[in-house]
Amino acid sequence: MTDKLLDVRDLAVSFRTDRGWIPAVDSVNFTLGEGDALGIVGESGSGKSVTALSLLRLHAERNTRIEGQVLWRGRDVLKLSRGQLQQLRGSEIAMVFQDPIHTLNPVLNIADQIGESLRIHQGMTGAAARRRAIELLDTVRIPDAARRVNDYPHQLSGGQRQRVMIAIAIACQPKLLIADEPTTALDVTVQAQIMELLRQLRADLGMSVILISHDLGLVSEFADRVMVMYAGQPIEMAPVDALFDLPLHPYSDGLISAIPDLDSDLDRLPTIAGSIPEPTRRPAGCRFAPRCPHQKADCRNTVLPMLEAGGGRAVRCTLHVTDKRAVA
Amino acid sequence: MTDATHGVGAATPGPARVSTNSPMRLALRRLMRHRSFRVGLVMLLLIVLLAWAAPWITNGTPNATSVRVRFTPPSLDYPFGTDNFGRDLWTRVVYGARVSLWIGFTVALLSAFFGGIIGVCAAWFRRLDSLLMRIMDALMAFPAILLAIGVSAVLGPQLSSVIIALTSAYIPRCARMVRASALVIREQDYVEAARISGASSLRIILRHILPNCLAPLLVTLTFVFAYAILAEATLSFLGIGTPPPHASWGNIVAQGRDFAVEAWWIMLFPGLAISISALSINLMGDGLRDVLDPRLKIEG
Amino acid sequence: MIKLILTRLAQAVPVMLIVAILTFVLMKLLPGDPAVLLAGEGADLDKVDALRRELGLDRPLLIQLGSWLADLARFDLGRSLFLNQPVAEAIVERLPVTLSLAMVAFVMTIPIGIIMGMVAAYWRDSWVDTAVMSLALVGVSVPNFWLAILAIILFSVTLGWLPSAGYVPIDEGLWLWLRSLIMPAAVLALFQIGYLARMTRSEMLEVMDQDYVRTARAKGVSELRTVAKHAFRNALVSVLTVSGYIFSLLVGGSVVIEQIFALPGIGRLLVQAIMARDIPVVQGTMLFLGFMFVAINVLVDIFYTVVDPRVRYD
Amino acid sequence: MTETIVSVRNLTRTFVQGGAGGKQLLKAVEDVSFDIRRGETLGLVGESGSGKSTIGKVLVGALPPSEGTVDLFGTRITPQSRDRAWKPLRHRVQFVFQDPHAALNPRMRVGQSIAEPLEVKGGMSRADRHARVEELMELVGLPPNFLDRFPHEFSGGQRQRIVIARALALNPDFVICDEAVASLDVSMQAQIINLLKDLQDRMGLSYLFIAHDLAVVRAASHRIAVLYAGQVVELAQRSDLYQRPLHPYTRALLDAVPRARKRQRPPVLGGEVPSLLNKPRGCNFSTRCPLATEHCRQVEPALREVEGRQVACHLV
Repeated sequence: MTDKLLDVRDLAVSFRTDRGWIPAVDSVNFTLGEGDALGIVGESGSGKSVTALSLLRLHAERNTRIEGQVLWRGRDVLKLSRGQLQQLRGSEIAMVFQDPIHTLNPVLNIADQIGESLRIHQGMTGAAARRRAIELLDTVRIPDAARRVNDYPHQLSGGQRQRVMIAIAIACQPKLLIADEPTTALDVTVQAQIMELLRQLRADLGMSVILISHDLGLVSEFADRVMVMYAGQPIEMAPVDALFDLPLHPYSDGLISAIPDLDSDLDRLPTIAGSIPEPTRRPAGCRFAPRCPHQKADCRNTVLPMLEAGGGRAVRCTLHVTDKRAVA
Repeated sequence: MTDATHGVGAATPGPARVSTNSPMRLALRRLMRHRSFRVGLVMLLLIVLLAWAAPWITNGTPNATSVRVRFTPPSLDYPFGTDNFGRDLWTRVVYGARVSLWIGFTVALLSAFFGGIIGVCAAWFRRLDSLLMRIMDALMAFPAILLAIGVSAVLGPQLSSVIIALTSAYIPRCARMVRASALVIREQDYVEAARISGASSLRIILRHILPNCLAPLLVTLTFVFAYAILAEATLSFLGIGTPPPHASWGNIVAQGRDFAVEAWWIMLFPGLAISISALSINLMGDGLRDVLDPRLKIEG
Repeated sequence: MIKLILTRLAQAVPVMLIVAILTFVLMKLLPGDPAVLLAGEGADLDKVDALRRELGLDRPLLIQLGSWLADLARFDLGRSLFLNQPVAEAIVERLPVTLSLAMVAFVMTIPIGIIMGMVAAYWRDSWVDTAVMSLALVGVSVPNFWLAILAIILFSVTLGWLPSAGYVPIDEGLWLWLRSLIMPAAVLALFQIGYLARMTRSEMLEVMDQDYVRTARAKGVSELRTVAKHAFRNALVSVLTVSGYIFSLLVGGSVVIEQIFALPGIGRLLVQAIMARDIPVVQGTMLFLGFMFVAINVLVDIFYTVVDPRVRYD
Repeated sequence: MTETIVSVRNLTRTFVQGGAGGKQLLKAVEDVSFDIRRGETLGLVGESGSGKSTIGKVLVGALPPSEGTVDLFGTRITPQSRDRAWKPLRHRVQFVFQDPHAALNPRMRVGQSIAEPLEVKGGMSRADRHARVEELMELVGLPPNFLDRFPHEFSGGQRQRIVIARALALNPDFVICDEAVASLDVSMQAQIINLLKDLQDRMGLSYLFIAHDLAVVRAASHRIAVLYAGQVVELAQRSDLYQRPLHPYTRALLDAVPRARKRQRPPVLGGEVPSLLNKPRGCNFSTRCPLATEHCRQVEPALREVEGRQVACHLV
């Protein structure tokens, strides 16, 4: 790995509710190099989206507490002033969200919404930003860009809206693109189109990508490394192929086998018993212990760090790890 | 049960107990934590308490005149002073609370009741919808106070006509609110499920639509309560509301208006009473809306 | 879009008809026989009967309604029983006063209400929010007739800055006109300012929770611009809808305010007519106001169509 | 061969689109036919706008058909059928919704929700109903003492179990599952699919399993119909369909599913589903089909029997 672009250390996020602070995510550590593609996978409540939004401090500030460090090229994003943060957002780090129906402003036209970041970050004039917006629409393959640029979001299909969202994100050629469930609201064939587009843009622009998804298959087709999250913590980090060859954490294992297979006629699917614990009722030790088929006596009360597992892998479980060393 | 238990451990059987976490209870608990709701509630309770205790804390005769003590400024004997007939204003304002709160509350309740029925019917029986809603539109075309003035003029100055006038002004507002909620609820899957099971319209309305409309209706009702107190006072002030000699805050102000400079206390205290009551109920309404239905938009 | 506007206009017709019928029925229920009232106390029965025939009150109700509606179509609202002039004329004479009052109040309400709401939303949950919203709450809780009297005592009697009553037409000088209206309009506006501020705030808070506001932030748009452009443009649609409604409320509220400040407007006309049981005037005034409100609603709807691209292009 | 319990023939469902402006007819479902046998699961797979949910709604009586007929247990439903025709069918056909959160009345205890169909049908004492509800809770794998709780106290997977319990209350023969696992997490999905299969084995249920996820449909169904723009393009046994898809759309759909360690990345299907208001003249898929010929663009292919399955394509 070359230079560290992003280095997240002990990130923890909690939200204020009317019953006090509730922890959403903790003990998140990972790094990202230039040109890397990292996938973050987890089920609902795993904290994957919370993690993603924290990288740019996009949670409502009033009722969010973020601890730890998010080092972007050495500078801690969590300590930046508002102005510095705004300079970073959209220019160096950009984001694509789920559900393009709600992520585009319904009363502004496409030209305005794409052009805005160009005007802010690159000081473009209205006319220049508009010309660039048309080019960007071309780049994300929206036909008839010169005309569509005047459209409003509701005039576009779901797939097209997500393309516009991507155009907005890549407008300033960011170094890092964070894509949070970018295709979840879309049909399978459109999903394939969008992922293909992201793949090409990543190659063309040389940007790093963090792809967040609940779909392990989707992530595995796109990312080099995968971080699996469960109940607010990363529990396994591994290169994609290695993860599928031998998942080290029982949860990763269960998750992979629970995905219905497209290639065989199974009559009963393997399952993980029980359900994900609520953030307020997470077990003290290993959070997966109550559902784990391999649980041992001390699992429920031992708090484990991520353990070094060789081959660039780390796991929060002792099952397959002999030499118990925490990741540095 | 003080702390709330959310979610249930999956297949592990829980303790054999009846759940106490009904949505209503949860809402109530959150309500009690809501600052402005608590403040409003305490204020209103205090006013209600005073009104209830009127015979014991006042001289008990709001209409007793006494020429000797006309225009007495506030003093220990007469905390709010006396008016041009020498009537004790403290007594009149406290008894006035009975009239104002009673009218306001009755109006709110009746409007919510009839508005609720009309709203649910319009939402469920689609054929009635456009007729009912055009009538409501026509009534809504008039600002509430104007409609109330018109109806009140027709019915003459009596307590009941004030109630009818204000109720007819607020029914359309409640109806619109309930209809909007009911239209959303009727599209919910649980209504579809009931229909698939062959449930009758009446059953669906009573068991599914109405209970789920209650929250927005309650919020609306609270605001109508506050508006109605203001509107009753306005009508009484204009001389087409609560008829004298009933002490109503509005007509005490009207009466004090002519002596506003020399005997400012006559109009000051009832006006404050109106403001404080409306304020406390509005505070409660804000709390209810925040907890029950934050997206609700109230039309005044 | 033109089609949509025409549809809205067409929908307004039945509402207006219902308003007209409602007004008619209401007035028929009014106690007191106009003929008796007009003939005066102790007039003999023949004279009353003659008057009744003259006024057409002996005909069946439906016929009366029909002829009333027919008159309406010719803008004929009948004659006042006491003012010795046609009702329409009486209304037109007083209309400028009421409209002036409502307009001045409206011009105060809209910017102040919106700015208060936005300020509170921007500094949500801070002391600024609490302060601004407390003011707004007081605005919607204090009865305006009471406030009017307090204002007169303070500004007219004690300080002597503003006239306590009366209306000066605009052609006698813009300043004099404004001076005669500023206090009544401010008192009238207070409730609506509070209402609009509360509504703008909750609308803004709702919009600021939307995903597209997060998108704007993720683009690096400054907080102020996010609120002023992305959030406010969306909130504006509902705020505008409410504005028309607020104008109606201001006209309605002028009934009370005109009474206190002795402004010779429609509201005062109405209250006096009610007191005197001048049925044609009550009927005519209510109807006129009703039509005006329906018209305002239609205008708002059409405006809404123009402002919201989601409606505009469909 | 077991008896056929559901038989759909030439089902068409149109909707009127647009209000004051020009009214347009939208054909959500066009000329669809299929059978379902006792104890069988028919999967209905398609993307948004394929008409799959509309078919489910017609089969449960929430929407009347515009054209064509539906035979359920020998009762024929036609476009002219009134609500009354459904009366004897109500307890035999039930429905499981996509979003278990919206499918349960938040103000009713789950026990009441499950008991509702029993109450509506009547003829059962309160005690019997209670016993039946407990039995149903157990059947779907929930502790019976949970029945006094409210929906918000359950997780998504548990709520879906409750919805299933309610659907089974009247001992139906046929259950329509409309995206029943789509809103659930992977681990919950597998649990619910297994539950549905267990119930099928035990009670001899037939399912219409509507979903957009091909892998889920494969796991849940015996036979599968692929829908595109309101029409069936291919209907086959599951192993046939997945191992050797014949219709180019089926193939594209399978290729588009992301999965781990795919050997090579198949070409991505371009374009989007045509507007149902403005369908192409020939084959609906011709605008996106990599193999489309001029013939395809001009002439609509009929659904025909090929190698023991049905396909609507000129090219097979």
